Amino acid sequence: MIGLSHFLTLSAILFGCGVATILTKRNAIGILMGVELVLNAANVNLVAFNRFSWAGASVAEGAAPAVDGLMFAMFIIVLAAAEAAIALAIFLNFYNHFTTIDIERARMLRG
Amino acid sequence: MTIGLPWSEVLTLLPELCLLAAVCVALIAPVLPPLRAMFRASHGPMTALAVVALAAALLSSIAMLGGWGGLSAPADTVLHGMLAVDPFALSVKVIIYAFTLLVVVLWMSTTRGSVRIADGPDYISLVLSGALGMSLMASATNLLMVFLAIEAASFPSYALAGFNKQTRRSSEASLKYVLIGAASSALMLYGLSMLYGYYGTLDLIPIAQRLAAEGMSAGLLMGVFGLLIGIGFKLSAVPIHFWCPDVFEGASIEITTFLSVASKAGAIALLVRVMMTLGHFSGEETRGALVGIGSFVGLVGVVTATWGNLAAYFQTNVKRLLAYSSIAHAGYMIMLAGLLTASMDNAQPADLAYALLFYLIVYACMNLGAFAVAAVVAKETGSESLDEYAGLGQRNAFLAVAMGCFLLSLFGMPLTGGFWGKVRFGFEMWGEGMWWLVAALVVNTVFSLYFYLKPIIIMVWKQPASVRVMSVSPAMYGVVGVSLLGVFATGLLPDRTTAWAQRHSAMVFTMPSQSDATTQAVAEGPVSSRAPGVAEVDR
Amino acid sequence: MNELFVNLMIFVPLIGAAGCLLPGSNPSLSKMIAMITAVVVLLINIALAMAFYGEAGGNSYLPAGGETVVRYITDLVWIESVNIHYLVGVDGLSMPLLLLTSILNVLIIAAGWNVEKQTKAFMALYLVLMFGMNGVFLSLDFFLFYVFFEVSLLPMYFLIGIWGGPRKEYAAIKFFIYTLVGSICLLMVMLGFYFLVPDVATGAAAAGGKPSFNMIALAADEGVQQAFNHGGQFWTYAKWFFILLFISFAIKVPAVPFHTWLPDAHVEAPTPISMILAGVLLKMGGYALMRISYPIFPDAAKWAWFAVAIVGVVSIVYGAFCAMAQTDWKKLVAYSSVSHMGYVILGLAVLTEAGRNGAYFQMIGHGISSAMMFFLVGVVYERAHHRDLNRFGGLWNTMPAYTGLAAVGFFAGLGLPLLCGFPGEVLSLMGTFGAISWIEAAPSWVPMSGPGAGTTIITLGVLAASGVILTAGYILWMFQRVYMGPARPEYTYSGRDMVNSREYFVMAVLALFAIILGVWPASVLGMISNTFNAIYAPFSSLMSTAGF
Amino acid sequence: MTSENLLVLATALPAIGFAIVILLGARIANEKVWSWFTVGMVGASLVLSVIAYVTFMAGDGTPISIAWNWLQIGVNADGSGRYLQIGPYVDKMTVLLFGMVTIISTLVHIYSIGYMEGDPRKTRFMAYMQLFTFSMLGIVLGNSLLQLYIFWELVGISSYLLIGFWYEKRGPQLACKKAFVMNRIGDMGFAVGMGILFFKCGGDLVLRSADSGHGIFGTIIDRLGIDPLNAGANDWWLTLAGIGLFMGAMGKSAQFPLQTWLPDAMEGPTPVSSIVHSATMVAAGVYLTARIFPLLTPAAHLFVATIGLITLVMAALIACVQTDIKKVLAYSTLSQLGYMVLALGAGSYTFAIFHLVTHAFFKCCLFQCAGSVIHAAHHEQEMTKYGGLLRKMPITAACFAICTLAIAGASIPFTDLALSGYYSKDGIIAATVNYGDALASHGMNWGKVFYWGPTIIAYVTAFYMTRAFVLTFLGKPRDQHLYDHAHEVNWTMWFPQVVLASFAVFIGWSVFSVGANLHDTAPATAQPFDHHDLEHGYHFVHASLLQGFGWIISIALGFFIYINGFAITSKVAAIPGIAQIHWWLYNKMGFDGLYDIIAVNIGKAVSSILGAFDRYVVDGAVNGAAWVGRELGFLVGGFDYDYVDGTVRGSGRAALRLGSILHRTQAGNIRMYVLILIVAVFGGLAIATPFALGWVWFGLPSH
Repeated sequence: MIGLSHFLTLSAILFGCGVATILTKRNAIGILMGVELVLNAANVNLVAFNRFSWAGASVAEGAAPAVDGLMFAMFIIVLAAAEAAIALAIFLNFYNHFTTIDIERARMLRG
Repeated sequence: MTIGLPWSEVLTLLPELCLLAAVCVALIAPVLPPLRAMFRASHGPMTALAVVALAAALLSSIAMLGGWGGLSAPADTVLHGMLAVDPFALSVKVIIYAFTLLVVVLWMSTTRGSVRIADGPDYISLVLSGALGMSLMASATNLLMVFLAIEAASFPSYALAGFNKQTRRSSEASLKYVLIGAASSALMLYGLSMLYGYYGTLDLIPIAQRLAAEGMSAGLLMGVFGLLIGIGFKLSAVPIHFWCPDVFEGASIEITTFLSVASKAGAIALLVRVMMTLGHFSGEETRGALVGIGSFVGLVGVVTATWGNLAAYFQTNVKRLLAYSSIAHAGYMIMLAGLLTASMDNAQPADLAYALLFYLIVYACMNLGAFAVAAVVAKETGSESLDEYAGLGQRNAFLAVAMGCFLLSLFGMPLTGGFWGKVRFGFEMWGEGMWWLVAALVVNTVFSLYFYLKPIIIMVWKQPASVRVMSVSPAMYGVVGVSLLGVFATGLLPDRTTAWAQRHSAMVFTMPSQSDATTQAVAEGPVSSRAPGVAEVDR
Repeated sequence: MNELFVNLMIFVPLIGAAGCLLPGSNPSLSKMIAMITAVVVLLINIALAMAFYGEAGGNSYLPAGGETVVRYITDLVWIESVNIHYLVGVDGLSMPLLLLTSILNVLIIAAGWNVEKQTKAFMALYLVLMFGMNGVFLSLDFFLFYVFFEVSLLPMYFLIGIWGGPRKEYAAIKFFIYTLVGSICLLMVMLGFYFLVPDVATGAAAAGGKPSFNMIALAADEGVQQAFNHGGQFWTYAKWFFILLFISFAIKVPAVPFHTWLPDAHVEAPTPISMILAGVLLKMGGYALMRISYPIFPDAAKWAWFAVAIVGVVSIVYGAFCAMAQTDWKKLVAYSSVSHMGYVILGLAVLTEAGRNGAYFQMIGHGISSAMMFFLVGVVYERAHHRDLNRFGGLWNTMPAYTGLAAVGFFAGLGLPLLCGFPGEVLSLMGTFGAISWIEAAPSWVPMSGPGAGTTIITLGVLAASGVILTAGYILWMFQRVYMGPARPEYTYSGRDMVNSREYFVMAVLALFAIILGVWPASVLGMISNTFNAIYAPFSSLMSTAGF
Repeated sequence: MTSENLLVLATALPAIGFAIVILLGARIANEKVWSWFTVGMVGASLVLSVIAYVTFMAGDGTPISIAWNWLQIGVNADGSGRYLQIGPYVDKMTVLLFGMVTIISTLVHIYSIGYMEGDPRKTRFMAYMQLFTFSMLGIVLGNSLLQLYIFWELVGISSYLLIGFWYEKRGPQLACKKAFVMNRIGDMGFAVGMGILFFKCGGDLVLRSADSGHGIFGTIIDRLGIDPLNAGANDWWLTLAGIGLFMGAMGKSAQFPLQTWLPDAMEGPTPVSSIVHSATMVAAGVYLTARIFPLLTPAAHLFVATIGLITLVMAALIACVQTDIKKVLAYSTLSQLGYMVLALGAGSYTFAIFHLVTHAFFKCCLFQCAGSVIHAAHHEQEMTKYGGLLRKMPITAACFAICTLAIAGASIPFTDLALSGYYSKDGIIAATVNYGDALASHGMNWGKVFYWGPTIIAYVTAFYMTRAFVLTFLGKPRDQHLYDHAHEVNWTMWFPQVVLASFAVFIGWSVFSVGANLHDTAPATAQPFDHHDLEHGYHFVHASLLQGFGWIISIALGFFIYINGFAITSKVAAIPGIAQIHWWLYNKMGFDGLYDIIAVNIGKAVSSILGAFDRYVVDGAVNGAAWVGRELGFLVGGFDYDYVDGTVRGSGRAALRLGSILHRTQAGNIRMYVLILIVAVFGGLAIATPFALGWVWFGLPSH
């Protein structure tokens, strides 16, 4: 039986992959993808918690199933898209100036 | 399942609605054929729109604070516990709106040239929506709302940091900003999901209650920590501060000004709300955990302030210098926020919030003033280097004296508002027995002297390349004058401001009652309202 | 009327400063405005002094129980939330220093008459400084005092930094940072007052249980004393506060080892600013010790007497040795200030009436003599453009009248009787010996108490007295190198380079005061004695057993 | 007018004269007018003093002490002030010394007119002399230790100004400084002694007679119940106070080991030497010791006597080999002062002061004669260049001769008729005999040195004075050029000499009862004055000095050795052994060199070490703290911005390497930023855990 712990493990693996991607990529889009992985780890967490821990609790009380976690996940997905849009626009702008999106090149501002 | 929308509560969001309306107008109006020509002609109409919207938001917040025109601050959280429109939040909003208003004036009178007229509507809508997000941060009492507010404040900021598409620095700044912002928000979300997993609710108040009742565990800590990371990013707390100097340097100066105060005001309000709520519900059993969190936050504040002050030593760019200064000031404020739960017997932590409000007012005044002078100098000389301040006293004595006053106020010289801000902090820290925070405050003040004096030294002693008199527009005199007035009004006669802050530092810690929700034809109360012990929380 | 005068003393300089900065004023007008302001303040001060000492009882005014010696009080609530008052007034402790300040102001503006660079700003800053100095001596609220203490700091910083010598920035920053560290110590004490005073203070003195910064009330209040000494533990609050205050004021005085800002500041400062720095600003430290530290923390003062006395003695001897090592004339005079102010610290430390009187007189006397010495150096420096003692010689022949006045000034610094340097030194020395009695009889927590007190005190006294030898050594060596020897052509001045009547005026007035104070020391001591008696009531039981 | 008012006026007159002359300067009159003006002022003082003398002596001789409040030390409970007081104190000694000082001062003023002829700063010189006279009279008039101290310093400064009068030359520059500083060493002791008495006597430093119940003596003897002569171990402070005060006297009277300034002080103009450094100021130490006589404990007495003995022996020996005429006289002065101090130590208050008076006249005269010779010899002071001047300067030679006899203690054998020095000096020796024998009777046999010493030195005194006289006035001229130009001085110079010489002859005669009058002021514990009471001592004197032949032997010896100049002595001085002693004595026993090493060099070394310490360590610590702060900022922040101090520059680079990791933190690299962020998140979690779980807590319980 697949339970909460499996999902949490999955999310932990996703989180680790995401962090590793953020840390290792030089390409800005790569980093963005790492961020998305971490976000999805959070999503998995939220949905899994909702399903396994809390939805049942309210059902047991005779109420409709709680959907807080699911709602949160929805918002995260939407906002992640918006974030990607802004980030990509910024990367484009960066590319216009530096003809690359290698973040190692972004070293004018320092000190 | 339907969730009812309590319309009377929506009215409490009047300031935000004003901004929202203005954003919509700014986005739609310029494409309407009858108005297109007008908006193409100059920045004037757009600026006017922004000013009107901000003024309306400001007035409505003030009205709600003062109970004018039938408006009032509700006694509970609103919108099913999503937002708290309490005096504290409203006060922070007043600060944010007034400040944004002045920033718009500053932009209009100095750096508007960097924004093409065609981009004006986008620019204004970004600024206004940024202000909207920041004001939501001040109100958020639900983790989902916290997340939304932070992102709502961040996205426009990312765009604004890179708004000046012509400069490489600007693009680099926005790149750094967005990447670090995205990473930190992702980390925050992971933490928030943990919190949800523990408590099954996203509302802060029940979370605080449960935490007080059940105590802390290492896993839960990850959740709290994630929340702190999200806020810390906006506050540029060490070690998530790296974006701050780079973005401040790269972005246009009015954006820097905006970010340095409004964004931090929202973030510190959020932090204070979180800490206060935790502190408010603490029980005897779990005091230790809260004290631990508070001490940790205080420690972060100390490190942030120290880092900011020391790193500012070698800056030669005025915006960078002020960026580090703002990091340091964020550090002081974080120190006080930590105090909210750090003390063993904080019987009335609400008494402490007024010190923060006071500080925010002063900080807004002096930072606005310093940036305004910097903007004028940058406009006149075309450079943001500190060397351009050489002989400023001879080029424009008013600017030089004003800049001196702002810097000394930032340092904390008596007779200026900055002094009272720090003294209030000191009073409260000492009063809570947190002597090490007092010591850190004092030591940091001493550290900071050096770099605040440096521009003064340059202004007074360095021989300028040219002694051409700097001309300043009346509007800028107005902005600088208002800031100066603020600095000295809070410095010479701090009583009025203190009293104002004390009157308006109250927060609500109650969820909307079941009956309120049912009158709005709600089938079920919000999820969070089922949390135990809600009804008798206010002690 | 007199209340108005007190306030005018503070605010007239500010009006003058604004006048100097008015767009229409030119350099010469600003000088006139500054001079008129200084003279007006002096006249107000004289009127105030005449009223104060002429009033019923006048000099022999002794307060009844609970009544304060301070008169012409203006008490306005300034910052209600912290109960800070705008509380100003005069008593015998502030009056002589005020008079000294007012007199020096006139002379210093005369001395700065030839400032060419940015005259308007110079005069305006000087007037702001005057505002700060008068405020320090008149304020009776601790916070107000602190504010004026700071206010006097900033103009000084710019006056040194803009009109100073080659290393002016270094000196100015050093001055600023040092005194600022002192202010921060002060601030911490203020924080402590804020929390401790309301806890236990009862009755009117503590203003209905609210925190009070009223220095007079704090000193008199029993509850406050209990609060500061609470707990029975060794490190009472009073001790911490006393130490913090002492550091703060010792920096200002300056006492070794907090003195190193002084030589630099003096060397780089322009002559008029050196004069006011040595003449008045150093006195703010001593004044503050007398006004705040000792009356409010009598027990801590007794506990700390030995350490403070050591600081005083070390300052005397160490300052004198350092002065002897200098080849820069101004630096020599600067170190002599360290040495001379050591007598102030010593006189205060020993907690005897004679010591206290000596310390106070020394402040006034040193105010005159050091200002004069710096002016004497400045007169030559303006002509010779260097201050290297080894390159001078023969000035007695080329500038005989100037040298005559110089002899008065430097011999006053040397502590020659019948000049202003002597009474202070001898009184604080006598006071030091006088301390034997109370220390012998003191409880065991007082350091060095018991039968061995005599040896300790005599050792201290001998060390302090040895200062007179060193002082004679460096002053006379300097006098020899500068004034004696055959006339030299490079120091022979004629025409416009001759010492002018403005300079003679300044020197002559200072010399006159040096002689008056030396011949008639009661002029100052009579002004302060009753105030001391009242303010130092906490020590009086201590002293009565000793017969002093 | 009562005598104290007269004396106050007499004291004030020279001060007024000084002020007038200095303030008006040469502007309104020439130096001649000013000179006679100053003579007039001091002459008026003299007249007033004489009137006061007569008035006082006509009275019953009760001392008058008037105390004026001067220096407030505190407030009594009733609001009245407590003061240190000053004011006039008049007894027979005061009026006598007033007469002496004013007479000598007047004569020296007159003498100076001639001596300083042609000096461009003559007016200033006369003004200084006025200042000195004022200060000296102030000492004599003083009723309290404080007043003594005040004028003590003032005579010091007048002495400084006068010695350094010819400040163009290096010698006077150094000598005046040395004089003042060495005096200050003594003054330090004075101040300490005063301080000890101050606290023991309840702040009252006024000298009043013991039976009045007030003042120092009254307090100590009556109130504290301590008899100085029987002071016990608990009263060690009294001994200390006495020795401290006596240190002041040692400085002023140039007693061993503070004697070296006096010979150097001869660099001043000779009139200065004649009044300041022989007759009056240096005797002030003796005067002070006499005034505090009742306070001296036996231990202090012994200390005083020892110092006096050492000084008188040492100075006399050195005087024997000096060739500078003023130096001879200076050492002679030292030696005579040693006699007085020894007398005080031995308890003979009267003879000490008596000798002070007689010595003042003949020594002043000797110096004036020497000055005349120097004047005539165009400022040549070396006796090696003199010889045979008797023929050229008969008056001067006669005066010198009389005074030489006086100092030698000459008397007509087997009679009691003699010159003044005989009375006082023989009295001193007689008193020391009593003292030495008293010591011996307490088992201290070495105490006899206290009378053998002065007795032998009495011979030596006559010898070296004869030597000076013979070398100067007799024999063949050793410098023909000098001799040819020598001439008798004008009347302003010889007239004072003659007056002084006549005083030197008769001032000791009992008909003038100087000694008897002085003895009336003596404290009860002092040794007697009467011959009969000192019978034992006088027996010894008469025996040892061969009933008055002692001076004849010495004088004859001196005459025969030196009549041919240095012919004999140069041979003797070449003998190995003696040569070294001669060299040692000639170089003043090496004290100058010793002090140069000990005091001056070490003092300068200490000051330069402390100066450097201040510069580099104390200040360096401050700069170092600033440096640390800046380096910290550098590590955290970024590029070095060098402002406060250039010293940082070099070390900045080293710090760069050290802090490269932290430095790189803000290197603009996003990956680094993110890395730090992530690391901090996990690290922060690790740190935060113990806090949050309540394991660690930083706060203090609030009170």
